[in-house]
Amino acid sequence: MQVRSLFFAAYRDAMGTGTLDVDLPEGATVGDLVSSIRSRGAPFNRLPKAPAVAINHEVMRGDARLTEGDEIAFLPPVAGG
Amino acid sequence: MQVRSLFFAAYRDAMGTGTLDVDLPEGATVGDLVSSIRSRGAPFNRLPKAPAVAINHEVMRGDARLTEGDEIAFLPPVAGG
Amino acid sequence: MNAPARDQGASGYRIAIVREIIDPAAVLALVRDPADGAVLLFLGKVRDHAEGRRVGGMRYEAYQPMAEKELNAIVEEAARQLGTDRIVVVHRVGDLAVGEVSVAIAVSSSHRGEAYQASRFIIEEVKKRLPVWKQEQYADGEAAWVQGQTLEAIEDAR
Amino acid sequence: MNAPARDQGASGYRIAIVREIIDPAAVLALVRDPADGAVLLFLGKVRDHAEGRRVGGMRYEAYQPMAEKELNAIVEEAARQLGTDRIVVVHRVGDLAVGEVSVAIAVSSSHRGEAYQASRFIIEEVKKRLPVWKQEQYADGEAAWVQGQTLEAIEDAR
Repeated sequence: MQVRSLFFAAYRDAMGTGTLDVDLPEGATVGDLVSSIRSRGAPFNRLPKAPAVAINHEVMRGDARLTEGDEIAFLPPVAGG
Repeated sequence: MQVRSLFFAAYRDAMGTGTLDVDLPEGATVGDLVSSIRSRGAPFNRLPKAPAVAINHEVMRGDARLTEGDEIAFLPPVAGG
Repeated sequence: MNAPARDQGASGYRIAIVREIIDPAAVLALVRDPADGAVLLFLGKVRDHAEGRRVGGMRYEAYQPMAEKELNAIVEEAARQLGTDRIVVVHRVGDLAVGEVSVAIAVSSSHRGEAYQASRFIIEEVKKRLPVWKQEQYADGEAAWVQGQTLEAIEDAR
Repeated sequence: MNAPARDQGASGYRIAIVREIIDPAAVLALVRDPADGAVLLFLGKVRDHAEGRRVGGMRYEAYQPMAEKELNAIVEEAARQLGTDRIVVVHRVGDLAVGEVSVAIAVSSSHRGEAYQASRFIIEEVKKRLPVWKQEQYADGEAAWVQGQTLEAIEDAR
């Protein structure tokens, strides 16, 4: 299956991109996605091992399972207002 | 000596006037002024016996002494804002 | 509305008792400071009802020189608490229609905590200490002075 | 600024994430109600300094669809607490100059107590929960993302 990763703010600056489509085996979790991204090497290994994530706009834990077409946003610490 | 009494809001409505100049003996207090006003009879006896007062824009007690030319404001309960 | 500029306290804040309509944007403009991160504007307005009765308007009356003096004292206290003098308070008198602003309090501050604190302090003190009275003008043509707080008791409590 | 009308919650409040300059008067106009006696407007602004460094501006970035969803949730919670839906929250994104408004929160209420409570609740939650980031643009040409709060921890705490 394919999912879409989004990187914001400091994460986007570190990754050099705001979007990354990733192929994963069925049943993969957020943690698996993070490992897959980090395994690409520099600069992707700069993604923290357990970043805050939202799946389809909902904050989720690292053990949440992904499904085809999910939008996974990696969210640096927020500072709105 | 002469002092000036000011009546506001409900007190002015009750007294039928906003201003009243009153002659008092030297050394008279706020309490004496109130008695003098009330002794004029209707409608002036509708002034409470111990109303809140300000002398020259400063809230004072009933035992405060008056001096020539003082402005004594009788202040109904306030409701600003 | 030029009135807020009329009485400027020693420490830079401004207060005014005005007869004209209060323009919130003009009040806000008076507290603008590039060092500040938070602005709070409180507006008291005339409501269309009071204790189940329809209200058509409100008549505000002030003992103006004393109200200005007391307003200055309140704002000075707030400025000391807040550590900023970027405060504007404008109170209106005369005949107000429903929805019109009776009091505007603008506070600008480096951080939001003090702005909320000072704004709340000022409106509570205004209601307790300002020699201002208001008369509800009911839709049926009657009118009544709003029951208020006795000034004397407040002073005794200090 | 027509944007605040864009996303109107089921219960009547309005939220928006906008790129255009926020006009406080326009935000205030959206919460007007003749039944209300108190209006509170909070404005967050870009300050000219941060930890001793001169700041020339601030770049705000949002994960827009999620920020709108979260803002709606915050305002719904505030409306339940307050018992009024007369709330407007507008958050700006993009490049802001010093003194420009980054967030405006207007609350209109029958009485002032709830207005202060709801306003404060909303700004605190906005800072904790909204997927928004800001980068300080220093006067010397450097820039740095402002250290924020981890979203995950907040969610765990619920």
